[in-house]
Amino acid sequence: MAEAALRLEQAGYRRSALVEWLTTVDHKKIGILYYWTSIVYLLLAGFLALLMRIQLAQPDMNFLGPKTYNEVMTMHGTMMIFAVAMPLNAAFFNIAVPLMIGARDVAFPRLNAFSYWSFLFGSLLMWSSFLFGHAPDAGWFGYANLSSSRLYSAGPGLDFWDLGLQVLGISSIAGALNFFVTIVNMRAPGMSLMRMPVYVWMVLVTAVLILLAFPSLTVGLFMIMFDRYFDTNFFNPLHGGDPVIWQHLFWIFGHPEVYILVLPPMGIISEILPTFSRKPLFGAPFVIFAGIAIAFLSFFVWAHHMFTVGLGPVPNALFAASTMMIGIPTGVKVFNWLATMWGGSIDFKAPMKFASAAVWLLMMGGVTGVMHATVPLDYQQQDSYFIVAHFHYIIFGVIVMALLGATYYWFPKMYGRLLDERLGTVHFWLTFLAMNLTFFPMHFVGLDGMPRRYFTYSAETGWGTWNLVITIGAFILGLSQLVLLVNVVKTMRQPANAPADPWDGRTLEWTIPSPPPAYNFAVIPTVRGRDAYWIEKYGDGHHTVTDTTQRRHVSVNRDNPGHGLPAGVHLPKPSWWPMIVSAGLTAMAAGMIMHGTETLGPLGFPVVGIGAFVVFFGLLGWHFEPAIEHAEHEQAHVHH
Amino acid sequence: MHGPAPAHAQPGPATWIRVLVLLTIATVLEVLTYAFESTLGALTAPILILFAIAKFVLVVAYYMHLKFDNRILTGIFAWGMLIAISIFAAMAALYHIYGQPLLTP
Amino acid sequence: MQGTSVRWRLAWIFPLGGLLFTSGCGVIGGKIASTSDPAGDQARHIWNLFVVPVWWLTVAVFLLVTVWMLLNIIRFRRKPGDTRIPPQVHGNTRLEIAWTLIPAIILALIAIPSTRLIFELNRDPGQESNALRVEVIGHQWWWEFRYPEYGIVTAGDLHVVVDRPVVLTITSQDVIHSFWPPRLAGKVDAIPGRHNTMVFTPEETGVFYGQCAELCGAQHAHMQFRVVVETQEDFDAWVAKHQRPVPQPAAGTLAAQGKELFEGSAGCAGCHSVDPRYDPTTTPINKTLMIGPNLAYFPERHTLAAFLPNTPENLHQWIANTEQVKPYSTMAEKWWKIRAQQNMLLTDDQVNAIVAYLESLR
Amino acid sequence: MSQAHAAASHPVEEHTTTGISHNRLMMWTFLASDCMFFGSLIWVYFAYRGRYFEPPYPRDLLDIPYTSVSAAVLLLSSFSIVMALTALERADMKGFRGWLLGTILLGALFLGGQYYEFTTFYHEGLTLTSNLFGTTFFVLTGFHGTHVFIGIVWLLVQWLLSYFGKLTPAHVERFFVTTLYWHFVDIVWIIIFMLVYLMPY
Ligand code: HEA
Ligand code: HEA
Ligand code: HEC
Ligand code: CUA
Ligand SMILES: [Cu+2]
Repeated sequence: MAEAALRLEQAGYRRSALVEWLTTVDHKKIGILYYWTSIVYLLLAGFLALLMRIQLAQPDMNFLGPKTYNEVMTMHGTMMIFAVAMPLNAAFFNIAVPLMIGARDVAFPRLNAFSYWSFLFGSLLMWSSFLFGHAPDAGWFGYANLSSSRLYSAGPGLDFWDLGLQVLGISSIAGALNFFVTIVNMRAPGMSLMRMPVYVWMVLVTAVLILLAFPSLTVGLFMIMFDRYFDTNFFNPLHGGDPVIWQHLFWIFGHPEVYILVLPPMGIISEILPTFSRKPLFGAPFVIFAGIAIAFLSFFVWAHHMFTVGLGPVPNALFAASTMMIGIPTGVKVFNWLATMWGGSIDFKAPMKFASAAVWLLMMGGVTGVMHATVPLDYQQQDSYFIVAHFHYIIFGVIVMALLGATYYWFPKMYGRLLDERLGTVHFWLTFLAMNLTFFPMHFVGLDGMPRRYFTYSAETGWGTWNLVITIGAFILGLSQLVLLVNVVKTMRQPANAPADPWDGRTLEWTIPSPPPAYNFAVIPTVRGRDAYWIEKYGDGHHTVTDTTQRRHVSVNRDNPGHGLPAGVHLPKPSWWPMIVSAGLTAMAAGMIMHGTETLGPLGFPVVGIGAFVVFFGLLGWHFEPAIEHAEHEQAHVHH
Repeated sequence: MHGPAPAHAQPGPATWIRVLVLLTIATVLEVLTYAFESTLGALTAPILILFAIAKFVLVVAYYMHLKFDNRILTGIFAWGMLIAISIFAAMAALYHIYGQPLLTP
Repeated sequence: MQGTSVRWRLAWIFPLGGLLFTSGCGVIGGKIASTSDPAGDQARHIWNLFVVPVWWLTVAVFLLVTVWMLLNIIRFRRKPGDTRIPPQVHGNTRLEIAWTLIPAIILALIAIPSTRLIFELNRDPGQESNALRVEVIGHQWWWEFRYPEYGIVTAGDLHVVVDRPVVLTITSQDVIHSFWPPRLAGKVDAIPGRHNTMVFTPEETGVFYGQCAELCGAQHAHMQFRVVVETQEDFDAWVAKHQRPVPQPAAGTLAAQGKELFEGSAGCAGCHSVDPRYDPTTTPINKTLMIGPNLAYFPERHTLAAFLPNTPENLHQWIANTEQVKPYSTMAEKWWKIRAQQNMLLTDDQVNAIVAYLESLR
Repeated sequence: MSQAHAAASHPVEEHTTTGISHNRLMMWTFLASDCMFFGSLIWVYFAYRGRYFEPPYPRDLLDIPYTSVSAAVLLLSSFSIVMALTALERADMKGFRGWLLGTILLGALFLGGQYYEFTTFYHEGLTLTSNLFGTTFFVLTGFHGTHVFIGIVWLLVQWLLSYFGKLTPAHVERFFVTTLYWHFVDIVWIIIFMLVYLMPY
């Protein structure tokens, strides 16, 4: 805080804390904004899941109507993917990546803020659909022509979905560009690609996936928008349009998307396991190449979501083969992680519990993935609860678990405090047991023929028993998350006295204080190997010491206390423009939604126009505003 | 090979004009190919594609400086193109080789 | 401290043991929609492939990862105060290759029989075989079945012959649906503008449950059908019956009143036909016959409005209270609600008459 | 678009790992991503190619000589912008402004041509809704036109800035990045021209 105040003073600004958060371009703060926004959304979207679970607890329940159920289901899926899993990942990109590569910030700090605000506004736009009584209801992949024709989805629900996703997509692409450039261009001296921490690698790969996958979604969403607003024929069978085109566009995006979600958590696992096992990641180059292989393959498997569409036996067989191939690099990762633990000295602190459970759960969700890839089996499993089981095992089991692990792991770097270990243990066990209780029986009802997206079912189907179990599990799971909140509240009341390196870490973020000063590194470190910090502490592979007591005391990269910014450090200036441009963009989307309604229709295009105007002048303002303090000003201060 | 070459080590207007001439010739030939479609028959499509690729490469390599710039940039762009083209090819196969006929409205 | 860590170790065993136990104890099956209880060749082939090799290979992978993880947890847990740094093993290329190859082999063991089955399941027995050909058309939210060979059309119940292959040509009139009779076969999407085929041979007589498996709007969950698998004789009788017009109610009966209402002021005939016959040459699969399901011989169907048991009471409810029984359905939106607005809902007596009429269509 | 603008920050002595400026790296990465954008549009156009059940059909509408000229105009603009870049590198501000203005005018000419083409087609009965050709054609070429439009606005801003000393030879890297975008829009048209206009049915 002291540095921040100093920095502001130096820049000639005096701003309140609120203004500081609104205008921040500091990756650490943006990371925290991302983090809490997505955690709130996790609770909200989880709350929607609980509503669904009440409705499905027993046959013929009458809690949510069919339409409401579909809205709740669609918003649960859409928000969990786009407003929880993706931004929660982005939170840790921001919190950890610049620190791990020894950088003072990301390449484009204001663009980073723009990504956050677009995410916030885009997701709020989508959530607001509930307020207008028309939430999207065509499922998270909004299959055309149910989604693309006002005949089958009247009202603005799908417009909220379509345009909200466009805004979120822009946010993701901007973020991916930023992190791609940051990682390629801002590594500390000596950090060659093969010395980069595996997490950073996975973020890099993820950025590439986002950049190449999202445009396909953007195009598809535009087509749905044109069909809905201008009566085009993209998905209109009456003029020869083929709704299956949307499925291709969506899954060309959608399949890489699931790896966009899971690769960074895999990177997190690859950081946590070595740290708590006191061993380097086993076969790190293999793990990295496996990540790249998964990313590459993921572009050529999309039709495995479409096995029942009738593409023909040859395409089905080819896509099945390419899909199964993904199991091989994923297996490499799993086995390397197990081998990392093997022979280690494993300290099962909370992050480690979450990470090792995630490894096991990845296997659990992965093997059912291979079953879906077996086309004939998928004829039975597609769109059944077996699929729901598969992806919750991975999405909750790997992504959410690993990100919860990351929360415990990097909390010192966020707030300078360590979360309570005992509560962490309780949180882990409740979550782990409840998630299995919730999602495992879904395999049973799935094999017993229960289709997904059913708002109810009759007693004669015999699905009632397991559904009750699932519902009970879901409630326990939901309540377990409150333990985390309690833990955070409790911890935040304690002084921020976490050591710089609480876990005996291996990478650069542990060389600087917790929380790091505004400029991260007073002196940019020089990197001599993948486990850059570990090597400094305990020597490289050949001269390793055998006991932590023999640790070499490399001085923690402390800042020069009380003297403000270290000489020569330029910090980016806070800025309103990113938020203004995002607001303009969101206004354009909102105007488009209004255009589709009866009551606000005439206002629609004017609002779009105003939004475009704001975007244009916002960009101009952005352009003219100096990104950092003027050099002379800076100089004067430093020579003070 | 080229190393991190700064933007300055580039050829000047003479090269730009030469490239422009080549681009113009290619365009003229393209349109001619189109005009003689009936004579060329099945050759038309490959010829057209060839000319388009030639023009594409000229602009990218010279006007966009990829030839003189850091190889990383070529790699990035080539991967984007590669993925886009492979998906395009897969889609073409799905729709034109394996696709069953759609119903006529 | 010691206590916690022991508990930690043991606790792993409960979920794992529990999961293995439950999955081993036949918690699935014996239900009307269970895929583990096949009654048709396609479902049987699929289930067999699921059990051997997929399930057993999965168990192998499961055990490998689980046991290794448990060993890691138990053997290499750090003792309190242990400051030892274990040997810094960076990798082992031979092991890496091994665990690249082993999954590849496992996957090949799955892929080979799977690919064979893909082609087998997609084989059309050919025009000259004795296969029964039926057109399946999805509507929001009911299924229409046309028999072009016999020129008959029905809804809700698909009649097929035991041990005789059926070739279904599947499409949709509005949005995408998916046709899924779990005990007989997998699912095939019904897509407007496309036609898909499904081939299977039912192997047991009986009435089998089927449902829509692709989200198709509000009442997606209420889009069931039944597959009636019967002997050739029963099927022939069924066809013969449907090639005849429905019986006329005797004059003066309640049913006759119902007929008048049905064709007249109640406005049913605008959307429903009671003639089971149609002309396949003028109405190919993607041309609509009627907005609503064909009601010929309606009392013989198993479901009403694609989810309710077909009883006269439910029928009464349906006509009197369409909006409550199946909100958002076309009949509720385009008939019941409009009549409700105009205060033209049928009286109880009128509904009784119509029910009597429909019940007479046997 | 917006990202591209964001790239235009003030010149900073930046040290980068690869020696490539952040802006240049980002623009190339963005263009790689844009390949997928146009790739998707183009394959949808192709998947529907020939599935046109109602007139007007492309063969009755497309005017190849006309479009050849506008394709040449766009190619020419690529040349003029690279000349502008060279002028800027040589600190020849007059030449820079001239070539840049030329580029803007060529771009505008192209857009005007497209406007004329669209209205002609419209009068001959081709609309967004008339058939799949109308739908896919207008959307594909329209998105390209939008890219051109954004490019023109961007160039115009830079042209104006050059009069206020906000775009000087010191900003050559920033202008270079703009030219990348502009060339990309041109090469996309090379592909569209070949696939949509010239490719036989
Ligand atoms: C982030 C999440 C994520 C991840 C990582 C995966 C990973 C995989 N997924 Fe999953 N998937 C989803 C999220 C994810 N999926 C979602 C959300 C859906 C539903 C979308 C919707 O319809 O709404 C879905 C649906 C889905 C389908 C479509 C089903 C259908 O709708 O019909 C298929 C089909 O092939 C599939 C396959 C796979 C495979 C083969 C993997 C593989 O990558 C898994 C690889 C991992 C392993 C195999 C385990 C570890 C390996 C070993 C221990 C080695 C030894 C193992 C073997 C030899 C088997 N997935
Ligand atoms: C990140 C992704 C993610 C996550 C974490 C989850 C988490 C959960 N999901 Fe989700 N789910 C999806 C992604 C995800 N899901 C997707 C993509 C679909 C497909 C949608 C579609 O078909 O289109 C889906 C579909 C889906 C279905 C199928 C619906 C259907 O097909 O009809 C079900 C059914 O049980 C379900 C249940 C759950 C449950 C019980 C959880 C639990 O983990 C949730 C646990 C709960 C909490 C963590 C919240 C705690 C909250 C409180 C304690 C209350 C606080 C109160 C307030 C804030 C007011 N999900
Ligand atoms: C606007 C068109 C329309 C009108 C008018 C209409 N119906 Fe329907 N009807 C439908 C549709 C559509 C369905 C299928 C609804 C569903 O299952 O979602 C249906 C279903 C039914 C069913 C169940 C059929 C089955 O296969 O399960 C019966 C019985 C029925 N209607 C009777 C009537 C009667 C009696 C009237 C007049 C009093 C009537 N309908 C008027 C459209 C209509
Ligand atoms: Cu029809 Cu779901
Ligand atoms: Cu997938």
